[in-house]
Amino acid sequence: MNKVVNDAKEAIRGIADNMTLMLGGFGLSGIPENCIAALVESDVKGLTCISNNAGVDEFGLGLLLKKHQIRKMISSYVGENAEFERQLLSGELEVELIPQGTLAERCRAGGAGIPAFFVPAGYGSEVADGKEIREFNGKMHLLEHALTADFAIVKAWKGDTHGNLIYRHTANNFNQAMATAGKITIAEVEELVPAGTLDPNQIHTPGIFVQRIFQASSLEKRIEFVTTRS
Amino acid sequence: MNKVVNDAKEAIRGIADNMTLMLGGFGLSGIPENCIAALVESDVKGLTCISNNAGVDEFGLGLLLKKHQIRKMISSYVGENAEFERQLLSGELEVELIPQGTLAERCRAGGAGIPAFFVPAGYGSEVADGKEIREFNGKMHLLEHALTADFAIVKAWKGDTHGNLIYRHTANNFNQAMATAGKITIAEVEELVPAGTLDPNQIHTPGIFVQRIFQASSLEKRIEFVTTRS
Amino acid sequence: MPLDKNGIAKRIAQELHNGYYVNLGIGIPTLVANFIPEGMEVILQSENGLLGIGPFPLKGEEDPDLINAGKQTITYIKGAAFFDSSTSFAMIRGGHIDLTVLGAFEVSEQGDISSWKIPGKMVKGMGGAMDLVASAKNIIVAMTHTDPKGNSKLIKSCTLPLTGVGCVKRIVTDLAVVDVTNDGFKLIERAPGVTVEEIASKTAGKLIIEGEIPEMAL
Amino acid sequence: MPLDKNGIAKRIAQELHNGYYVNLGIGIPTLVANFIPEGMEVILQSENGLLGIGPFPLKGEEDPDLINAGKQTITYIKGAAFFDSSTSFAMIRGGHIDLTVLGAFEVSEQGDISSWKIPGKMVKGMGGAMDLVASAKNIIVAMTHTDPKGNSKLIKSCTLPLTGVGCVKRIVTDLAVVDVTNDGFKLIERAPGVTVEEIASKTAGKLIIEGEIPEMAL
Repeated sequence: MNKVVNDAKEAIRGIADNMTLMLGGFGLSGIPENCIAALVESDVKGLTCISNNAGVDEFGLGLLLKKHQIRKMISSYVGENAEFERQLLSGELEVELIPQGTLAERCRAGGAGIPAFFVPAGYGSEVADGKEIREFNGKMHLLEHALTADFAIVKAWKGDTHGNLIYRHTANNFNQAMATAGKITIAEVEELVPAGTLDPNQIHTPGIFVQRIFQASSLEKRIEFVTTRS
Repeated sequence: MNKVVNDAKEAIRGIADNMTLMLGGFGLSGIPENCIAALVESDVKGLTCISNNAGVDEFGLGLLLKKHQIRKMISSYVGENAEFERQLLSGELEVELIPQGTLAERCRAGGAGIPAFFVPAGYGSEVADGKEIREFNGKMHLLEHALTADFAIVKAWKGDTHGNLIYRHTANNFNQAMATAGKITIAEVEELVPAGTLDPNQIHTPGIFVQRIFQASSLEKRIEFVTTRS
Repeated sequence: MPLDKNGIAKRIAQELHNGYYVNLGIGIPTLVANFIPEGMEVILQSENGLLGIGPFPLKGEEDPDLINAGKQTITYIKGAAFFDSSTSFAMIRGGHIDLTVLGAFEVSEQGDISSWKIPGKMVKGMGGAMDLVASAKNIIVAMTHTDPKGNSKLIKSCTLPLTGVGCVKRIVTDLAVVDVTNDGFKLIERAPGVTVEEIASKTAGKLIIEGEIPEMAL
Repeated sequence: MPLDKNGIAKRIAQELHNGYYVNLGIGIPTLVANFIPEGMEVILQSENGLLGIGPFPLKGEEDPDLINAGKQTITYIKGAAFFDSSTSFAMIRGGHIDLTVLGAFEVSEQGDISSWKIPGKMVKGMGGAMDLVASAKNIIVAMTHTDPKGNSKLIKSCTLPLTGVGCVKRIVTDLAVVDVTNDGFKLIERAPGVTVEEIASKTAGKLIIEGEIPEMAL
């Protein structure tokens, strides 16, 4: 098991122009900050990014958008990003919007060898356009297809040298499903420990799904909307 | 949240003749012993039991078989049970055999509101008889349908009063998927603790899936094949 | 007098029952959490992966790993559970959520809902709304009865792109509680001081008014 | 001389590579674990929910919560992970397992495999075999070259109910290593002291023999 790489730069080796990436995170929570920074530095372009959101102007995927490295976003919600809006309206950027639960399940299906499955979400809406529709138990469903990616890039709390991952709180979100669906999956972790350190009953992502792992060098972990009670 | 019941007898209330049950466990590991004992005592009959295996002659589902309470087994492997074989050959018992991974996924799908999905397992075999076949990515797949049950009965290691469950080692097996797919899900746990005791990051089955929970009064936890090294 | 946001949220809170698992959408629905009756245990789901949302954190205790579906910092209650997005929507799609409350641009007589897209405006996406409306057992819409121009939002057929069809069971607005029935909208309650005539005049879809319509008890 | 069970397992162990994730079926395949070369790291999957099977436990250390797919007591290694059955088969179905080794009654020239059902005999079930053969990237069958009556188990077309079609890549028997190619079986190696003629006579399907066939290096 030689899954440990030194840093984000080494981790993203092989990511080339026009590839499809999955990136974990919900809003700015649980996003692979180090890998995104390395991608910005790499100048790779024409990327299709599968990510629930598209970051904000100066953080997360917004940094890749700003440098025009993304050709297409596949997301469920892309607000909170003025540059995104500008590129979309000018036609520089393509966007495919997918209901959030369908997006999560399509990633899981991609990792689980399930090429297609039926869900009710989107029936009667434009999401159903062109899709096979079938009734089950008196309810209409759409046939949805699995998603996979050349690289899946996830962020975990703890990870071990075998690639086993544990997420923290709501920073898990899309990371767990996406980790299964990359031809190569890169995990950026807050704390990298030797195999045998983590409780084997408490692994969220078993190491078989992870090909490269490294300890993040610094994480800003920016909060999008700080909300407090008095 | 009033999910705690006193014992297995109270937990199985409402299980009636000819109902469909899901029962967790693999072999004799992780089976809901207390609930099985209560079912034996209840004399409920005509049951359809969805369980990966069928127990052994004197333990697990074998106890229900012995009393002719099971009409049909839906399983992936039913060896290690002479009475089972006798009932099957005599036509007293019906058996539907399903590839193990398809069985697990059909339970998960039942809980996840996915009525049907495609898998490659069984293509070209008699498992494919009568099923819709479709090619994806150059490979043939079968359309498989979700399974649900009137009651799902699972066994966990630790559980809290909200119904959150943690399994131990390979005693998880089918319990986690089945826990999601019962109209009513009963959890039998080795240790029942107050809500707030378990680490919320380490819950295998979130409490929303569990309607009744109780601490098992005594567990034999029989081993089917003791195998040791010297 | 029409209700304000908090009034709408307060009325919706009356729909809660002990032991309910509830998903509250962004905006007015989020406010419902503030009106859960004392002593009632309701578990709030956040579709980004939490059962058991707690109050907003105290200043200085915000955690970037702990946000709600609106990306606001939150806390969690005792007995909470975290999980990934596919498990979260397994709960939603599988019908395990007892009640979903969300906002809308329009609701039709048939219970269709438009809530995510206005042609000509920047489309941000549907998030989890389509999954929620397609699968929840009980869906309540929280919205104003009319748009800022005074146009009714309870209409015969939705004019905006749909989020889901035939799914809304009840609508709580600043003016009224209205149910979606097989025969059209049915007026259930009126906001304190609001007349049946005003509600009827601001409801574009067919509105069934039977007998005395009580005022909301807030 | 034909190999015994351990000989077959030892030969199959030569197919392992460092870092492989491997699923070993019940019977001869399980023995492969005993011959993993020193210093090579191979992670064994148990489809009932474990990555990282360790050796059998010492007497007195058996744990009823810790068994393999054959329901035998086991242990786990450092870096192991436990998970539920649906996740386990997500790994298998998703093609994440590098190598699957399983037994068979028959293998056809096309790589079809029969391994689970003999008409007229009690049918115990396919367990996880159909999932494994339908999805593994690399499938090796471990079996005797002939059945107890001397009938070849490497045949033109399977006569018994199928487990999977066109999936077996390599067969390791007591007599030989045989690959499944587009043109039929291809003899790769012979067991020490076993002649090509004996292998050919005991192979009912088309057997390609090209050049000198080396003995297995065990």
